Amino acid sequence: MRSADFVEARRRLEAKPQSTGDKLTTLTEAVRKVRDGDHIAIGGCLFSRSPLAALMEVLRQGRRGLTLSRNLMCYEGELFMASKAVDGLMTSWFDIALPWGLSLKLREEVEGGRIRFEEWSHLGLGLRYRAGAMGVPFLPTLTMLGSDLMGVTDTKTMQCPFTGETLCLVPALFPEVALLHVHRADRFGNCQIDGYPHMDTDIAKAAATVIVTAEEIVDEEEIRRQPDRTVIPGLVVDAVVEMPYGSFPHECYGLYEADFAHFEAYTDAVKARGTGAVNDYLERYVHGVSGHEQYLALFGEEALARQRRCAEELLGPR
Amino acid sequence: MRSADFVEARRRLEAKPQSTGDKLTTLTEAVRKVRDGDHIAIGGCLFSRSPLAALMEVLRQGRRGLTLSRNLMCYEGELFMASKAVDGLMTSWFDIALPWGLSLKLREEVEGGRIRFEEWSHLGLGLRYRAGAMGVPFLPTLTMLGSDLMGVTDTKTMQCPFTGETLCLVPALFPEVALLHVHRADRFGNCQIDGYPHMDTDIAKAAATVIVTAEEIVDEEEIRRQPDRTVIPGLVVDAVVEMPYGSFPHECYGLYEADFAHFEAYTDAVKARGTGAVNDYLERYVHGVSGHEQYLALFGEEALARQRRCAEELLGPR
Amino acid sequence: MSYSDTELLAVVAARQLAGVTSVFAGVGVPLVAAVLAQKTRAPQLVIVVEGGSMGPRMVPGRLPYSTNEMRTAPRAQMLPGITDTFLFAQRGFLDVGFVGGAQIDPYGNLNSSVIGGYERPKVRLPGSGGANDIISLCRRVMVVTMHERRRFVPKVDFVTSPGFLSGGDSRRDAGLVFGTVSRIVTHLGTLAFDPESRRLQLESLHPGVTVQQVRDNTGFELPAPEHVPVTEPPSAEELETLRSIDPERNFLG
Amino acid sequence: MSYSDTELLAVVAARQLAGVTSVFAGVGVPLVAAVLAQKTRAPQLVIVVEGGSMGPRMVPGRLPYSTNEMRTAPRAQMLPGITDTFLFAQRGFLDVGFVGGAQIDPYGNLNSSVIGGYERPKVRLPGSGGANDIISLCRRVMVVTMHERRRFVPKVDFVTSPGFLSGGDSRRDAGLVFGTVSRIVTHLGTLAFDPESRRLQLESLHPGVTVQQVRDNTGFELPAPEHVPVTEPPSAEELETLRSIDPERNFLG
Repeated sequence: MRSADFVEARRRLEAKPQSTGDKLTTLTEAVRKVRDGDHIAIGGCLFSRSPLAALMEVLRQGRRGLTLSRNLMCYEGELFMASKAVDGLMTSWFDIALPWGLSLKLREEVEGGRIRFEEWSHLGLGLRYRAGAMGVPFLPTLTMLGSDLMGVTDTKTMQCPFTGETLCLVPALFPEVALLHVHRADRFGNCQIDGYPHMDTDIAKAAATVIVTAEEIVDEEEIRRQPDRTVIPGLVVDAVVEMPYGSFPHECYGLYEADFAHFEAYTDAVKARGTGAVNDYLERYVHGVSGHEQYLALFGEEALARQRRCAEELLGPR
Repeated sequence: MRSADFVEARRRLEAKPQSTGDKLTTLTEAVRKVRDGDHIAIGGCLFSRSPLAALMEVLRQGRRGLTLSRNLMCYEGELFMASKAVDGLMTSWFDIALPWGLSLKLREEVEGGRIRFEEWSHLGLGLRYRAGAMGVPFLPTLTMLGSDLMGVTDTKTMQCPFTGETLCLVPALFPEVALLHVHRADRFGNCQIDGYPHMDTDIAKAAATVIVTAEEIVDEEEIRRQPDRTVIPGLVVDAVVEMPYGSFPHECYGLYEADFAHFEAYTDAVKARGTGAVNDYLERYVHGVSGHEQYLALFGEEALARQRRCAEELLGPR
Repeated sequence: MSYSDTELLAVVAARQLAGVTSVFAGVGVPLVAAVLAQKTRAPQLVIVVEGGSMGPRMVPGRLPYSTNEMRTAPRAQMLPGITDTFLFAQRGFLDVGFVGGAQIDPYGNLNSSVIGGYERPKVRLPGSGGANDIISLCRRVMVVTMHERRRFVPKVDFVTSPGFLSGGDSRRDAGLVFGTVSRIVTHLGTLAFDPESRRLQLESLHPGVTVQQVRDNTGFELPAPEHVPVTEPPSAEELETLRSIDPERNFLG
Repeated sequence: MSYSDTELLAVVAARQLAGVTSVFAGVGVPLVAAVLAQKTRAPQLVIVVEGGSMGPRMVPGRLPYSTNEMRTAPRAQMLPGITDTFLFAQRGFLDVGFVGGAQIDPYGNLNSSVIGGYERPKVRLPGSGGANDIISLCRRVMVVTMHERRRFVPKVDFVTSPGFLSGGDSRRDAGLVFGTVSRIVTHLGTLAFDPESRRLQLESLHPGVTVQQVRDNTGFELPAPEHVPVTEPPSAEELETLRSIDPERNFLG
């Protein structure tokens, strides 16, 4: 869909059967809603609350021609490139983090001209999701003005009709699919998130189809006991799946810290053997397992317990 | 200040000494920050979480030439008109609520041409605060289009440069003062609200000066224990005051229900004796008391306890 | 079982919500109708109130007086801010909206601002509240109102909430690309819009009401089909349920 | 007490925060400097991290690797969403921003996107992240960076984050009405901008560094005043505090 086309985006929502009923399903079923060629917006940020279980299922189901957008993209982007599942990436930053150096896989693909890489500023992309969430074609901002990012993105400048100042207009983004991981949800899709909200609520409202994995599915009465903790209403959600450790080895605020040793081993392998190591990782962690339970078994109970302890040390007991 | 002038609005913030230190003060001192002629944006909505204690102190201090904005304005607006403290009202709706009929005081003033009354749609005014909070001159929307509200407000229409559709642009509102009442705050002004957020966070960020009353001032460690409950950061706040029952007889979510019998008595008096009854109310509840403690004594311990019980019956214990 | 005009209006409005996923309702008869619908034909219905409540379970006997108070919140699923609540409508998530107004014209335009001129009105009314936003942004909007001649006027003094404006494509031309006003539900019958001219015409009559009676209570010409369908009268179950929702008759009059 | 280049850089950057109310800092040396400032000259300093953390108390030895993780949150005062965090900067609440980049030019423009062309670059770098937003929106921005000739180039390959663009009023003319780049802090000295031309010039030297040494490490002409002030060397207290913040030297190298 053309970006900024808020009319078409709303027509899509209206054409979809809307449900306020039970949306609890399996990961396999939920991820079947993703189609070849879709634009998938990924919740969380970098290695925090990434919907890794769902993303790996997308790879397992062999989708092709996808576009991924995410404000800070971590190595899940490498897995999608190595799987030849993506044509385009839209982000403000791609890497694991400072200590792990540049992404060799990203360099290989972009420098080789094998992928569309669209760079926005962090806020610029955030405002694209927000405009989508608001159902408007654009939002005005001062960010990105004057930079070369203006020339490589679908932004426009305008003279403000009230003040005469120059403004950057960022077009709304309406992803086909939002993949999100949250702390808890009920079977109707009402979601609560602890700690960092990141951009999940905007992404959910902007997307045509919303797939949520949750650390825990709770009784609806538990959600209704603290409605002021709900950040995404069931009305917006299409499928919800219980998926404990659904972000692992990325972090889930308050529950488990990211497994930095795992990042280290992964990047060491890439440094030692080149980007073929990304394919080895895919073989082991995505295609070598039948699903999330086997995947977690590769890390082992002890690693999960250790990362829980790290979170508790840092933020106190939940 | 000219609406939509985001540059001037930001310069004002920058010119103000910003503090991350202790802002705890008395109601009298806090309200001294309000100047004659200021535009005051009022937090809460209708009879929910209204900063009544602070508003009454504004009247006690004898301010003049004010403009008040609030999305749904309750009888506090009548008190300001009867005090001749306001020149203008900006709102989407003015009344107590269905059972209590039209506001006679509002009718008298508007029909007599004695006050500027500017009507926006509910969302239209909400987006004005939000544009202010975002530091942009306007936000685009479809609301208000086609209606006669367009002709009596400072909106503009534009053709969307991305889609060609017609959009309504609502100009940012940058009030001189925000008056807010919240559930808890620390002495640095970090605020947490339970239940309905209303528009308080947007109003706080849009205003040049932010005055907060809180049901309870808590230790900063209590705020830091649940940072994901904080909705207004201390950076934004200029003064914070402990003010239990600071909304009474309006409600404070989860703590005390609005005193409907009091509304009834007030409107009965106006119906029986005309708008002079508003002045009588002012004499008794605003000028007849030295401050909030004496004010609450007029209602009595029993009424406060009763309204607490009503809230607990409705929403369960806190 | 006999019933009052308000009860009839609430029952007929509630029936409109069969199969509906969400309704954006103001307090009074619209909210009572929404709660009735939840307890009868629309158990799946999510009630949304502009004060910022999604999916609350209203407590019978403690219905809210306003759209922004604790009584609107019990066991809600979410309490979004007010602006965000309307933005759910703008994005297209909200299915049906219920609105009203002091005046309504043949194109469904509503006035809740002023009788007379805007600057020095004869009567200053409370104002739009969320009505303008609901009618501009929800997928389908129904006007729920008592049917009185002073209310159904040839031209509203002020268009607070746009229906079809001057008819034809004028609503779309003003930029209102979403939503539509689908029906006017009154205590005498229902009115709908001609698909071309977008002028109101009689759609159905409530039991015992005549076309003439409707016309007598309408301040503009109201075309009617030759055979006007008649509404099923409120059932005993509907009325009992309705009365249990508002036992003190704060809103049922 | 001897110290490394990174330690010197962190200490000098920290000193810039005396009297500052809030600093928008990325991970690595900028964040270490901000924590050092809090523990020395700026106890009032609120650290803001783009992942959505305001006022956290970093845990020594468990500094974050990214701007978006639990380690960035301990005992924060607020955890706003990412977009809202940047909007605090756009509205004008955030005082100082710390940024860096792979390339910097005489006008303070930064590149963290590509070496070579944008479409088929020689090196694809990670990208802007929040740097573009911070430099566009905070009140005052300082670039904190190691001083290397390959970094200080006559023209950046891509303007990821705008400094003074082509100098003079060009930043303002592009619509960037707020904020300014006030200074470049490196491990050799500090650079500031000529108030008219907005070109970089040497402002101060760190102990033992010569003007020639700075020029040797700068890929463009760098004017210097006749007498260049010399930085006070890091004190034992500064160094001890700094080392206690990052005892494993994850970021101090």
